[in-house]
Amino acid sequence: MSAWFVEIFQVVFVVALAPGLVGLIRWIKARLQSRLGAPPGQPYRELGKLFHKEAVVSKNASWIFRFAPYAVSASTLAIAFLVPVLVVPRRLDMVGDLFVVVYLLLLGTFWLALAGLDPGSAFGGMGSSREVTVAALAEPTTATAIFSLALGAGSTNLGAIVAAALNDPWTVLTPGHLLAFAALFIVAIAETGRLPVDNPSTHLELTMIHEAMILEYSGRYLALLEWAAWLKLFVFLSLLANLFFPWGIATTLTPGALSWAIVTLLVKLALLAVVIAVMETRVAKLRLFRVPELLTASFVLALLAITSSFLLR
Amino acid sequence: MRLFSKILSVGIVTEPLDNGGEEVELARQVAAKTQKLLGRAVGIREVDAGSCNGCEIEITGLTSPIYDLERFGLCFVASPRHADMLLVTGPVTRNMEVPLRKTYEATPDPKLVVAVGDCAKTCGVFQGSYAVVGSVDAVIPVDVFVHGCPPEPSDILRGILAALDRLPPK
Amino acid sequence: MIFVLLLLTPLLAAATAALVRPYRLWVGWVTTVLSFAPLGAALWLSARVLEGEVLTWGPGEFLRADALSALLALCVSFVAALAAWLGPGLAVEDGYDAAERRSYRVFSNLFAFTMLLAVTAHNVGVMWVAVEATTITSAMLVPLHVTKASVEASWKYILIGSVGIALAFVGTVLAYFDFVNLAGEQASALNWTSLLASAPSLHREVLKLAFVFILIGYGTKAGLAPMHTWLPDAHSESPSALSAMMSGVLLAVAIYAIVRWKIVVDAAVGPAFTDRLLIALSLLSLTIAAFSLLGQRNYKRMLAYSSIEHTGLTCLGLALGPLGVFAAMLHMVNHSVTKSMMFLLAGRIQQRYRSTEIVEVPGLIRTMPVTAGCFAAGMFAIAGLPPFGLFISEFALVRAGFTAGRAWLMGAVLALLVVAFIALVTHLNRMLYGTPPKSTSVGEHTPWALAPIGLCVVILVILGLALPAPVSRLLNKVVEIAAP
Amino acid sequence: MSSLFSQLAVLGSSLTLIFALMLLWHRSVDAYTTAFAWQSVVLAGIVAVVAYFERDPELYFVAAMLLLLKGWLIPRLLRRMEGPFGAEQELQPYVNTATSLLISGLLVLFAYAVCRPLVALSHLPTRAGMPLALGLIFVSLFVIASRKKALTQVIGFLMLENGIALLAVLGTYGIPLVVEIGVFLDLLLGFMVMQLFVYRIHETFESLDVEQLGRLKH
Amino acid sequence: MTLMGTLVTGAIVCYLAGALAALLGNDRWGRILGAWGAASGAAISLSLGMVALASGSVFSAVFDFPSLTGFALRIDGLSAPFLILTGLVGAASSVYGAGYSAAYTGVYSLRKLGALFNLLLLTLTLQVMADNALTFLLLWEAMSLVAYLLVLTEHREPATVRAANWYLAITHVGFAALLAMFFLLSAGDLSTAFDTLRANAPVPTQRNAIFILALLGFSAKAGLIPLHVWLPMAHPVAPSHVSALLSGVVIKMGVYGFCRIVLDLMSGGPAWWGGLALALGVASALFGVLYALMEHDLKRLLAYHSVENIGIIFIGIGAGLMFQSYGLMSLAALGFVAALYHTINHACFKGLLFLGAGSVLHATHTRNMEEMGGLIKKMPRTALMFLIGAASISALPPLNGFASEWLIFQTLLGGSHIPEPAVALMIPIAVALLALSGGLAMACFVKAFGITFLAIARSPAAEKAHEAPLSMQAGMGILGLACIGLGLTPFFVVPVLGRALAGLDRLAWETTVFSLTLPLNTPATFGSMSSPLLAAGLLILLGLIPLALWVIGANRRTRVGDTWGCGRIAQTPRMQYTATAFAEPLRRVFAELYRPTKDLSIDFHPESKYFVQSIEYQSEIHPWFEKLLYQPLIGIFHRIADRVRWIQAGWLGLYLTYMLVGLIALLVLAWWTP
Repeated sequence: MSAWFVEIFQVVFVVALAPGLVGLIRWIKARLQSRLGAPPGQPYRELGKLFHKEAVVSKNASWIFRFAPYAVSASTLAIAFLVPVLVVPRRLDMVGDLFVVVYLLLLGTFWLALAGLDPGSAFGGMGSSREVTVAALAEPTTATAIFSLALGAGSTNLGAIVAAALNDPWTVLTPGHLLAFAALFIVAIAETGRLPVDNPSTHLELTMIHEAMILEYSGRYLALLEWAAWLKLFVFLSLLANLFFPWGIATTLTPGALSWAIVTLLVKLALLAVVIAVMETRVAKLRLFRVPELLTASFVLALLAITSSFLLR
Repeated sequence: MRLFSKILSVGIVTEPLDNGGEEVELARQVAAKTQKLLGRAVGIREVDAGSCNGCEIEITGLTSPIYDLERFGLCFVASPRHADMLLVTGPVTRNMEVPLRKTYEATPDPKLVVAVGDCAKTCGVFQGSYAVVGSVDAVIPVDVFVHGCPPEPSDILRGILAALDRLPPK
Repeated sequence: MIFVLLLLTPLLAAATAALVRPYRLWVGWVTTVLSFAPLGAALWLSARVLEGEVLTWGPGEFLRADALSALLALCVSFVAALAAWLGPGLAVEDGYDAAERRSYRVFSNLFAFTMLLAVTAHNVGVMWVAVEATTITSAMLVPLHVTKASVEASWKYILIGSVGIALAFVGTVLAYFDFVNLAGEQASALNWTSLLASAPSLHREVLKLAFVFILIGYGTKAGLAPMHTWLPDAHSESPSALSAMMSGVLLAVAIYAIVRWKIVVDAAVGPAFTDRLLIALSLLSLTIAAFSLLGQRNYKRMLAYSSIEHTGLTCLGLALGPLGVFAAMLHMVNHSVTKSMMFLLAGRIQQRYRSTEIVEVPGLIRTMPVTAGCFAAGMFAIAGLPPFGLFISEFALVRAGFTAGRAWLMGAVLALLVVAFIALVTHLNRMLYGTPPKSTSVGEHTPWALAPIGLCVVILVILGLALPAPVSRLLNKVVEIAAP
Repeated sequence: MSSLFSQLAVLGSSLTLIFALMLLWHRSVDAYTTAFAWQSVVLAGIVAVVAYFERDPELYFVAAMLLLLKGWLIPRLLRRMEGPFGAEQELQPYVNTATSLLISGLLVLFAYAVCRPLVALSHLPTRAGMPLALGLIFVSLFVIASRKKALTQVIGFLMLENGIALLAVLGTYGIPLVVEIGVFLDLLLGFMVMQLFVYRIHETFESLDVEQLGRLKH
Repeated sequence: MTLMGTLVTGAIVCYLAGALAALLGNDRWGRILGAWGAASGAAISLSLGMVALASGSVFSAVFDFPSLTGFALRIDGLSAPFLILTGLVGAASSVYGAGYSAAYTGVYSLRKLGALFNLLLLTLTLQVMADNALTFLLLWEAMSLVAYLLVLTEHREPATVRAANWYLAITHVGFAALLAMFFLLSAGDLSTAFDTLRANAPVPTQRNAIFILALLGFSAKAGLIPLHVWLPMAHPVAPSHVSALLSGVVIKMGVYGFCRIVLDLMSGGPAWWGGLALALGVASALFGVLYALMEHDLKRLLAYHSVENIGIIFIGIGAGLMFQSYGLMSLAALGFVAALYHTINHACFKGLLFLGAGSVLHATHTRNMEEMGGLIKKMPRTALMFLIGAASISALPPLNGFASEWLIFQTLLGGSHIPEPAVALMIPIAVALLALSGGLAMACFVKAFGITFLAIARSPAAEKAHEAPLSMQAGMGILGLACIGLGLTPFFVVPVLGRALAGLDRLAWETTVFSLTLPLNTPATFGSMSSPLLAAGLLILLGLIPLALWVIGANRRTRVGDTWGCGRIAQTPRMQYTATAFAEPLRRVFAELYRPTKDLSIDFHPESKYFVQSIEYQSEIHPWFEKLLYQPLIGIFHRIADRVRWIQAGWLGLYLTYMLVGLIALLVLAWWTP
């Protein structure tokens, strides 16, 4: 099977399944709340509806507002290309490593935050302000966690890290690795706007982060942004899954390996979805000014991870 | 842990579909309609144009586990930009006239308006008050009125159904 | 002939001014023209000295001029000419009455004469007499306008100056005592050359004692701390032209006296001793001057403290070996030109703003743009910025220090220089910019008076960019004398 | 012979020092002038003694000059100044009398210490007076520093000059005549200028108290 | 004459001619010709650097002036990158300045401005060529002085004079340190050629002193914490094209000098050298951006970001030094290359941002962001350029800031090869803080761009804004292109810089191979990144998304309406989020550090306290360093000065006592001195 075909396939796979994952999380949450809930396929329907609605744009907004959805989704898609989801090693490993992924995330945040400010609405500004705050505070944790992973693998290349974990499965159980996982998990929560950092289903403007920024969007723009956000969640979760529990990921390009990879990935994601849903049911949203405490905690975890990696190396 | 044991013990309380009853029947129809017309995903923006909040209490009931609006693909959204339908309650007061109109303008097409409660239609006991402009349809085009003071959640669902019915096919 | 021109013309000028009554403006111009004669003589003298001559005159070689004398004579006569040109007594609107003008013309010329005599006298006793006489002649001029402040300043000046110089005489007597005890009494005993010739056999302990007194004595006139206290008062209260002469060359003449004695004492005791004393006093001067500059509120006093700082630097250079002596002498020349120019400019500013407080002279750059420009250039120069001569000499001085292995000392000096620099520049900017008071008129009133100032700036820049060969040769000859 | 010379020199030196110390316990300017005049006379006497023993005609001349100038002319001028400012007294010096005397004693001791190499080096019979001369210089300096009236300071300064002259005479039997004449001239001029300024101070400040001279600061 | 000799002469002639033209010409022609002189001189400087890099040859010349024998110039691999950045930023800001300075006509002296601008470029160009300490120091002082006078351009503003004072004071402290440093280094003889100095080996204690002095002296110029205070004062008040030069080039001379001394003349030192530089770099990076966040003066904000970026550069150098001391030469080279790369990049994007800020200032006559807004519609090209700059400085891929910051991250990761526990702790913290400052920089530039250019105008001035004239746009365009170009070509830039460094005599990494392959393969092979591919990918995706939308037949109707504000009557500028509000969460997070003072005053209606007439909220940040370091320091100095003032108490008796005491003291001292 052509290597390039696999690259494309991965992206299509990710893009296609991303709304489903969100739907799954929502469905599990509904069940946990003793509700029937919408079926897991609901996000696809929402996208379909949004694509067929008109878009209303504020008269104060500039081209930034219209361009941002494309920029955000492009950068998120680029991440989808770079993250190993099904196969390692990959051709695209050389294009970017884990740092590139992190900075692409920042690129998306940058555009989205600008778009939030563009129409001049107070909500948008508030959302942007909070979003960049959270993004900035999550940065050190991400970098430190990456560092600790890179220490183990000798590279910041995602493929190399996953491959290293595959070669020596026991590294996964080292304290450094586990702590780094915890740290990155918190970052993922923060970056993807899940509870307790942000409530994806809130209706109160004053408690919003991500939602506040896109409050002004409608129609296809909203669809793109929502999809990009879901994509981000999917990519983040599969990254977590593959970095720390790489079993099942394909190392050859045979159809069998690939299908096995798909299956294991889906299982891992489902497990993570359950974890997230349970957690979101369990905890309430934090006050905005307590979010830094959470992120600091994650930073400490990451630092501990790196220290133990150094010491136990 | 206690939370989880509670979740397990309660189970799903949403009224099952095969339970009969008017609401469920309605719901089924709504589900079918929304699927057809809006891809079975409708964002609802609630606008309180001056109600006594009785209607709001009932509307809130729609999101409870019992009625669980979400299972039909309906959900309340935070911005009219995200909405497909406006749920307007109460008589339109002077202060809420412009906001109501603005909300209507802010909602992208295609869109629906459901006016909930007697006040929305007749202004109820507030009729003739110096602070009241008039009924909702005096300000924005209304697709469906839902009667009742306040209407029951099932009535509201019926109203939504009626509105979806009126949506011109795309 | 040279000596006649050098010494008698000032006396002639003084006599003219004293005898013509009532005072007329032409007298001022005559004395001004006459003041160029010493300058010419000093130039001539320097030319002769550069050819390797040592000029002497009079019974028992009463006057003697070597390179060191020539250098000082040049400075003194230049500044004296400048002060004559820009001092009171030439124009109607200078704000002085006839008696004051005459007094200025008489005593400034006598002052110049005493300084020239001090640097050309062969006999260190006569040199002392001349230096003492500078105190008298200049003290007469400090309260040209009698005010409480100027009387106070002059009393402090004359008392401290006289006491100090008396102590220098104690030193002279002690050195003479030493000499007489070894070589017997003779008429030429206090002649500098005889002292130097017999120095190696002189008694060390006594000479050391003598040098302490001499350093304290002449150091008082030079403005070395802790004997500097008269200097800010006298410099700030006297007429600007006199301040220019005092700060520009009187200090240099006192340093000259110290150098003369240092040569003798070094020959007997070795340079380590004098170096240590000089370093101690100059470091104290630098410290006091730098921090006084920081809190200064009066720009003429600021200039005076800067003179203390530069005296300190010059004396420091003297203690740093031949390179240091070269730097010190260059520094002295640069300082003469700069500081006399600065005091003359300060006089212009004072005349316009009627105040010597820094905060009361804002917006200089708008009211008197050319004066402000020259003032800024001068301030940059005394703060030690390129492309002015003082930068080069300070640079050379620091270099001498590092070459002499005194890195820590130089570190301290650099730090103090930075403090002084910051103070000076801050004060300068406070004066240059801002909004001038409404009552202050705008424009340069007497532009012709800026010509000599411009000349000073040019000289400074030349000294900063390219040290002319004759100057450096003269300085090298001085170094040969002062640090053999 | 030589011991008599030496005795006389030391006696004279001690006398000059005592006259200087008189400045510290007297309060009236009149007394100061008298002390100075007597000190100058003693100084002239010492010079004359040296001239006699050394048979140096130059020194006779110097002695005469001293007597004329410092023993007669300057005290006369000083007395004339006392006319207008007679009431000015040294009432409250910066340092009180007892402390002043103590400090003076210390200064004289210090002078002895400093003079050790001088005395060791010299073989003149007058050498024993040199520390006293230096002591006189120090004490005069202290007087100038610690007294408040301009006139007192002038007298202190004149005593300082006396001390130097004494040092010169004791150490070297006088300095070369050229210098000596210059010094006299300077002294006279200097005194005149100081006198002028004393008048000016009195005119401007209506007092001779130098404490008033305190406006120029920092 | 060789090609390089011709170029050097050409550059000098151009600058001098430009200065002369500016001095002699009238307002209009002097301004234009002066700018031409500067621009052509800068272009020659740029080509000079490129020639030096491309040919790898060394230019060397000694000039003898009457007083100054041995004015020595030499161009080598280390000079070349700095020549390039001088040329780039110089050319752009001269072109820009031609239009920008027109606003000064009749207000401030254009002649002075034009002439000094040319002179500054001249000194900057020559500075990196200096081949002995004397030349270096003279040019250094000349450069500082010219820059000082340029800062003073708008001298009628009190803030300008204050800033100039600070600048001159700190730069002079630095100069004193450098003077001492060079004297120690050259054992007193400043005209010793650098080549001879390389061969000399000072004793270790002296080496340490030299290092400390060099760090002090050069960090004063570069604006490293704690000597950074002059930057946020001086950069805002200077004319914007001068600010661009100050921030883009002048402070880089500190980096250059540090590299010249520590990498070249005294190659190799103990590990703590690197550690110290690294720690200072990290502190600067973090504090710089933290204070930038709280700034609402657009140019001050940019100036604080210069502190941040200088910190990042010093992180690279410090890490490199540390590796060098442990013998990890290829990692050391990576660190130095990364630092140099970031130096050039920062020059480009900070130059661009200052020019952009200048255009905004030109259009609105205010530097206060709270009075801007909506400018993207009035001045779209400026906005685009500022956006490029903002994205670059926020290290967003695929622009140039990202490329160099990525390299610095890779360098730091190399720290894992050092077995010291101290290093093991230091490096991760450095990584984390660097990442934090990167994230905060992004936040800060969202604020800077968003509040300035987006939404609706917050003041009448902003409403009346207009696009900058063509010359100013051109100036920004040059740097904008440079940002993009440098971002896309790390595969080319990195090996070239590596070779340039390898050309230095004492560096032992000649063997290090910097491969020229398409992806940026670093020598340590820690990670890989290819910004051209990334850029291409992003562009393709940007094209594909609309295509996909078209394929699925998405609704393409767009209706323009009011901004949604919960149905309020009308939107006014006061309803927008302000810069203060935007930064508020971060201020609360870092409140311990900022220690803001709050002042809330509410005016109630006289009749009832339920009616509020006005609410005033004021909150101020006192920069920590000014409060805790400089103010006490200044306080101490002033206290000493006050004490010293009492020496001159106006009391004659006291003065005479000083003499007596001085005499006695010296007599005692003489006693003890042989």
